[in-house]
Amino acid sequence: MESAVWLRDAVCCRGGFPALAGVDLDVTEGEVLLLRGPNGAGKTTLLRLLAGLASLDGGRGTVLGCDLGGERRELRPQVGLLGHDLMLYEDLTVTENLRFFAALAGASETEARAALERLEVSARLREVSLRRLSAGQRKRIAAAVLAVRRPRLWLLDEPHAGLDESGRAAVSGLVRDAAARGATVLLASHEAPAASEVATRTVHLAGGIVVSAAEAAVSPSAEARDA
Amino acid sequence: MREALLVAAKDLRIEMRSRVLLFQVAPFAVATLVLLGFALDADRSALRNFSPGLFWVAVLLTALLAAQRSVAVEHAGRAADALLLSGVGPARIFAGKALALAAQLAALEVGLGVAMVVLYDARIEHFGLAVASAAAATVGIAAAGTLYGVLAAPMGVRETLLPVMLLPVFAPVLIGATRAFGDALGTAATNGWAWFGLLGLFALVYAVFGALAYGPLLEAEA
Amino acid sequence: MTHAGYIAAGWSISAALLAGYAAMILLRGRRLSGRVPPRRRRWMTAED
Amino acid sequence: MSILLGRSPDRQPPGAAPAHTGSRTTRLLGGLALAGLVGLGLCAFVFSPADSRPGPEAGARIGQFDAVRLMYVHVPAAIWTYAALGACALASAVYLWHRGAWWDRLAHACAEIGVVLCAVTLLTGMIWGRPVWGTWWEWGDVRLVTTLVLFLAYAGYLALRSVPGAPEARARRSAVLGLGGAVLIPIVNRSVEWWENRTLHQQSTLEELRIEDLTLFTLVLGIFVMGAVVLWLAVHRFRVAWLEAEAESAGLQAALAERRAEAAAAEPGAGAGGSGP
Repeated sequence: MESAVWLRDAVCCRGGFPALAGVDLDVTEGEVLLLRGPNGAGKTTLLRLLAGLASLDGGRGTVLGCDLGGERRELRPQVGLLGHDLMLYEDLTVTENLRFFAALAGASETEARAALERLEVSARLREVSLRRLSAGQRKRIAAAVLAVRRPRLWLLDEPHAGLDESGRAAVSGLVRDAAARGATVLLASHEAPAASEVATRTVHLAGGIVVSAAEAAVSPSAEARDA
Repeated sequence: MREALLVAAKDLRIEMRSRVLLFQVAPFAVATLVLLGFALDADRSALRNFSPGLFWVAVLLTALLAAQRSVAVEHAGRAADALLLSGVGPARIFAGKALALAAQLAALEVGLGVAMVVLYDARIEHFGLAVASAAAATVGIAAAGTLYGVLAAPMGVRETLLPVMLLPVFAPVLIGATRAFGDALGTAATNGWAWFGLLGLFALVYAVFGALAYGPLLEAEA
Repeated sequence: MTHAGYIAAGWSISAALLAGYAAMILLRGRRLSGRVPPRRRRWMTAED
Repeated sequence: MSILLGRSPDRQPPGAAPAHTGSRTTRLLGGLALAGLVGLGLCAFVFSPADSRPGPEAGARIGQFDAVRLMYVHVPAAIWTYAALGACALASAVYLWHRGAWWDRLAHACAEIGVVLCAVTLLTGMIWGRPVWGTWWEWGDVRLVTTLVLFLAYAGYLALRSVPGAPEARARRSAVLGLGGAVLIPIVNRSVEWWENRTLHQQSTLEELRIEDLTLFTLVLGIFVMGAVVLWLAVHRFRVAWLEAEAESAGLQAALAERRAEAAAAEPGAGAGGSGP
């Protein structure tokens, strides 16, 4: 199977601090990988590195066939990142945000609307500026933007944090859909039950390196793929 | 081009919603004009004679704030990352942001122009020259402002660093635009169209330079 | 000599600026050398 | 003296890395520059004549008189200011093209030297202008004003460089700014022509002085001597920049080792934990 992520001794600094201190990681295409580790382990930096938003300060790496040294510009449009910062415009309404990013991604208006439906964003909220939404509601919008862009690699940083039951279910559903379409998913999460039910494998990070990689004991989607 | 227009429209829409320029920057610009009037002792003929220079000083100070705002819009909530991930070419992002900034500056200049006529008793004798040189200057200011704005963007010292870097670059614009307006307002005997040429050259140079340099800068931020 | 004061001022200010700057560079070089392992204290491969 | 020559109390075994930025080359260069400075001083104050020639009225003498001796600093400093800042812009351009850390450091060294020389140029210019033009500062003179603008622009460049951050990101930003500042250099020259009717500056100082042979010789000597000084400064400054980067990366290596130790401490626990609860 094609390799989606290939990192060897990857070092990545944030503000002079080596957040990643030599990560080795292999992810094959179609995997749903759960990243675990204590706060400050380097999960967020790893996801930003894989999104092409942080530069590699040591080691080597390839993501979706793009070299992290010189081909990050080719990589980025194929990657979707849902982070702590939602990367949306606070002053625009929900629809305007979605329409803008859909237009840049070449997606249609219908797809944008479908994504909002999928994330169960009520029609009442759609013409409201983002500033007036709660954190959980905003996260749904960010997830909808992600869905519209249909990336090949999904990088989710604590996607369940701050969401209510239906929001968690919607995000988990989104991840399953993506995996079913053959996309690769990396998600960092402390919320073990919600995350591990979709994950096929778990990787532990600590002190900026991968300390252990284990197959998930039982995983429905892994069985489905192996079959 | 379509993407550049999308980015520009997005910036203008954000301004329409937030009204930061209208309610914060525009009053600042007018207040600057008023203070400059106080500084010159409200001598009517002196004010009229200096009106081109005072006008452009006010415009440049205003442009600093507008450029900062244009960058701040992208950095709140890391929307700049989303633009990067969208795969839009950096030259197009630059064009879009500069276009939006130019449009906002043009609107501010119209307001300031009216204030100048009212407060300083300025008389616009050559309207075409005034509009043309203002347009050229605005494009130059917007291009330089967008480029240097992103230079200072990611650091915690944006408010202090941006003026230090940008104001020296604005110096030729101030000289050229003041002289061109001097001709247009009949306060200086120079060839205003020649200065318009200089402003156009500046605009062209910084537009091309900005379009080329924006990519490495965005990469540097990532 | 005409303008002796100006000439003295001009030359001495220039000398002071350049000498001060030179001294600053040298001192900084020495201080930094201590923080860099000797192996990496090379500017070009073929320096004396 | 020994500081200027870069000679250190080094008692190290041969081949060991020096604890300073000097080398045989720079000592030679420094010696040459010092000898040149002595020669320049002699030429400027002893051998070369004051600028004085018959005026339009009989018996009257006009000219800069002894103030011309300031030119032997001012003109070389001005020339090397533009050379250094031009070199900074060039190195910045090459950096944006090829991404070599070498070019980034060169640009930094050149900019800093250029700013110092620019200060020398402006100060000597003002000190010369006071007796000759009768004013410290002349707004009508474009070369003066634009040199000041250039000074401010590259002071801004140094301000940007002083902001801490990831070395590569800083290098890219600085390169763009260094190149952008160079756009001002041609505008300097253009505006001199444009504002000609308002300028006090001589079309060319060399022409106006109605150069005596020795005056010209001293001026050219000044340019060469200043060149040696600038080269000496540039070599040392470049090496300091190099050391700065190395010190930074040495600090990074230490942080990296610390970080890995943190990971090693965490490993047993995480390994035993397996996947999930």
